Amino acid sequence: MKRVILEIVGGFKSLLTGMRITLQQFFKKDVTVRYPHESLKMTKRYRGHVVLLRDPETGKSLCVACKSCEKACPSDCIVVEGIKREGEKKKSVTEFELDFTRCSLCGSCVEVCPSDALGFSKDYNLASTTKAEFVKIDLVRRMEGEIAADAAHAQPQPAIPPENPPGGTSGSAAGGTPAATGIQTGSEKPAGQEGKA
Amino acid sequence: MLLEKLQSAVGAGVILPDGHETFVLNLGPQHPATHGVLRVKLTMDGEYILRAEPVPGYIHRMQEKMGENRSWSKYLPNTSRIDYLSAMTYTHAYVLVVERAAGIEVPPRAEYLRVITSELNRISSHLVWFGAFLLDLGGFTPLLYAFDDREKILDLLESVTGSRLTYCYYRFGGLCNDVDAEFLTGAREFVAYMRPRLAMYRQLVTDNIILRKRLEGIGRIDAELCRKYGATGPVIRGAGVANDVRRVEPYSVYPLLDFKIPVYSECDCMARYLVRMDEMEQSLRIVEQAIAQLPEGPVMGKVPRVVKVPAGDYYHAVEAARGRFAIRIVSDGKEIPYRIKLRTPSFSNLSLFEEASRGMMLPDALALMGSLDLVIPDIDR
Amino acid sequence: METPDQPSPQVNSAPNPTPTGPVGDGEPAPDCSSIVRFAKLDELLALGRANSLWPLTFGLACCAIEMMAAGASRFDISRFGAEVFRPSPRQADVMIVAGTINRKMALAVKTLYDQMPEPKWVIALGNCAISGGPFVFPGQYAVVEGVDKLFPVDVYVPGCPPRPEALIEGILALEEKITGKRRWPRVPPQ
Amino acid sequence: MTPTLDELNQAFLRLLTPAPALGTACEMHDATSCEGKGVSPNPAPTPPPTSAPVPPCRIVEGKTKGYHFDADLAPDQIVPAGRLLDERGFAIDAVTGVDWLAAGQMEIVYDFYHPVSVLHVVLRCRVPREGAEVPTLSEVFPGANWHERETHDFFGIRFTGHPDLSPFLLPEDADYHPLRKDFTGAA
Repeated sequence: MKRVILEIVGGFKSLLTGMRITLQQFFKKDVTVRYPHESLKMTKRYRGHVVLLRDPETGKSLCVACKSCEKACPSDCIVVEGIKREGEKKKSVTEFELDFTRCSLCGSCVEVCPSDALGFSKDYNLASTTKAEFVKIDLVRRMEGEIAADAAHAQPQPAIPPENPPGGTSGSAAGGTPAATGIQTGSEKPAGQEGKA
Repeated sequence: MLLEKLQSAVGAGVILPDGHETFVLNLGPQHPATHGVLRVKLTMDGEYILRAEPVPGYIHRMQEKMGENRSWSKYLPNTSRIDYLSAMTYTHAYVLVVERAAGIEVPPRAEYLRVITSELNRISSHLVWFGAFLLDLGGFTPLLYAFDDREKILDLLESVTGSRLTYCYYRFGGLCNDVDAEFLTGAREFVAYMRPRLAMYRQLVTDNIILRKRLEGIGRIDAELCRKYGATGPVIRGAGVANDVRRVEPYSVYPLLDFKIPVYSECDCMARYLVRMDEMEQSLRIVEQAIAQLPEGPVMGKVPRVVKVPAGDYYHAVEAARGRFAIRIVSDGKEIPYRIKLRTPSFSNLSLFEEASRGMMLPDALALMGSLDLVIPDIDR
Repeated sequence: METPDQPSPQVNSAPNPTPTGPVGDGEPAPDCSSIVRFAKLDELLALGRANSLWPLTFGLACCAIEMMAAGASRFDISRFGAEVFRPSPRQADVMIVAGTINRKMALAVKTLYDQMPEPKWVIALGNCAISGGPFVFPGQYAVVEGVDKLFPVDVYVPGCPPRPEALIEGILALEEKITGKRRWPRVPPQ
Repeated sequence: MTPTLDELNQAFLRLLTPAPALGTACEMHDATSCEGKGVSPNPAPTPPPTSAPVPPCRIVEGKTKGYHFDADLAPDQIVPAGRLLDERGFAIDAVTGVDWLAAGQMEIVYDFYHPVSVLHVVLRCRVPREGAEVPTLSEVFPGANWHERETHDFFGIRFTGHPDLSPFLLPEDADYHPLRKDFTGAA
């Protein structure tokens, strides 16, 4: 009999403790990240898929197509091709295909890279209705897109009125696509200097 | 063919001497209470289990065969996918065994950081178990609390390793990168934050009379059973044996740290529950001490460009969150392992389920299974 | 050439004079099982379905833990109506294939998919579900190289494992696929 | 209760090198397996046993190997050795195989740990690769049941007296043994 009463009292105690802790939660800060409206900042070392990094000086890829990453990859998901252009000492990359659907994000490729040409993207929320765009992520094209975007972003005014650009860029602003890299370097340089300063 | 197989799987009822008819119940392979794709073939007499036969293999991922196909360092990402909840400890075992075999020295700072990250990972693993176990028992709320705390650990580990779950952080001879001061303060803050949380869990869950009634005296696994089946970790420590690889065959810098091995001798689900709850507290202590003792210096030792392991076989065990995890490597002196054998704790812990669950009621058997803390890819590899 | 063919289109057009044409203009067919369709009602149904996607409780491996994390308080998938994880395939709309499928499991997964009532959708979460992931090597004997070898997949979420945000993004992509428009803002990659 | 290495060594020596009569019986029963455990004249370049006359059991440097005691057994000595370890309170750690394709042998490796002491014991047994067969240890250690079933799955080694050797981790209809070195992929 005594045990039953003790149990009932114990049960009530458990219930009240639970209620108290639940009630306390009402006054605590909300932990939910309202994702599409706000998002977490990815950490510096966040490992998204691999991307080609660019030289802050020239804006070109640092990759010398040595294929170290291709060899180091445990899942064989990287294909690199490069050619040796005239007048350049090293090879430059022409094709860098990543099969992201095989990747285990181990970072071996980034570590092994002798020219530090690889980095991790911050693409943490990829989703698509097609598989193909992850099976072959063309990193060279992606980088070219970045270059173009940077160029467009850095010089929104000169693109529309070509009459009044600031002195330094007047030559390159007139050019079309062939000079795209030229525009990019012009825009990239100040950014790089800011970063250093 | 398929029909025959199904029929044999379902099984015709057997009439018991007392006139009852048995039936076969398939739990899984996809069942919410099995923590993954584990199938258990239960021969039941009403609510009582006459025989429970686990059928693993539904997530066999060729982990051992893959070891024979790639170089020593290329196998590193695999080790974090055997038991993804305590990926750090598994990678730790692998780097330790290769370092032992190849004679690679590890700088002390790297070992300390390995211990810090491993212990944080152990806490996060136990938190997932805590949530999932109570979910099995019918309480949903603790899962939300546990995952909330776990996110804090994952944020810390992500800031160092770059990923949330399947870290590939350890390298032969050290770590792939050093931690920053931010991580260390974050870890200290986490220890300070987690202690009151554990006290809160004790109030909310451990002292709750419903939980105690549900777990006390249920699922008896004694020391002898553990020994015969090779069960380790919280299972054997809940049976009164202080078996912890960190203490029994010390590795890394664990001998320099002061921590207790929680042991309960009740042999029931509650004992295993309490062992894990206490272990989280001890892990916090280890993290705290290791941060205080953390030496300065490099995090990467001298390692040859291509790691080669001299011919022979080598073995190393570590204490993972689920128990003794060991890797046996056999090398023929080449760049590729000859054989990698993974001795996983969940495999041995589950193998006693058949004997331990005999005569139990089904809901109690699920409590028993939850208290074993199974990770199915850890069983199937 | 034209004249002899003329009777046949007429015969063909006879069984479906119903508003399939107008509805078919929208890219995703909201419901392939119904014969008669009502444009506005279908849109309403699609809206309802898209905002109450009940996933099947279906965890296979590592990605399942991230799926649980997405269901927990920080990422809180219930803000999109997708938190009602159903243990029974009969009550589920969407199967989130979270993890590696091997040959032993393939039959069970296929059975679960077949047991789900129409309309149903599949999200392949993580690299293993998309293509077998890092477990594929020449001469492998166990892993199914992508869940799309077993049944059609609607949304692919790559990663190893993907972050919970990626799963949410996958759910939003599925919403977009069902309703034809996106209700939520897009988050640019950082 | 905790055994010492020396005592274990003595016990194993008694078990493994008893009367010469048993030794010859063993040789008659299975010639290659006895070769593998000791004098090993076969020209296999890779397997660990060295060509020097090694005692069938030896104390090993634990720091470099990870285990402390190593014994080469003939198939019929496995169960007695298991009993011996059982009496001394050892627990079963794992059973696995290694396929020595070049030497035409299958090695079965048994690991035992002690729950409260540091000792780790390895038992090995080498049998011819084709039709590899050893007695089961599951009568002594019920935990060996699953490990042996798995080893049968992966290597095709038969364990005589085992209650159930049907595919375990592999699909129910699997007829391949993937961890054999000559395995080239399932159909």
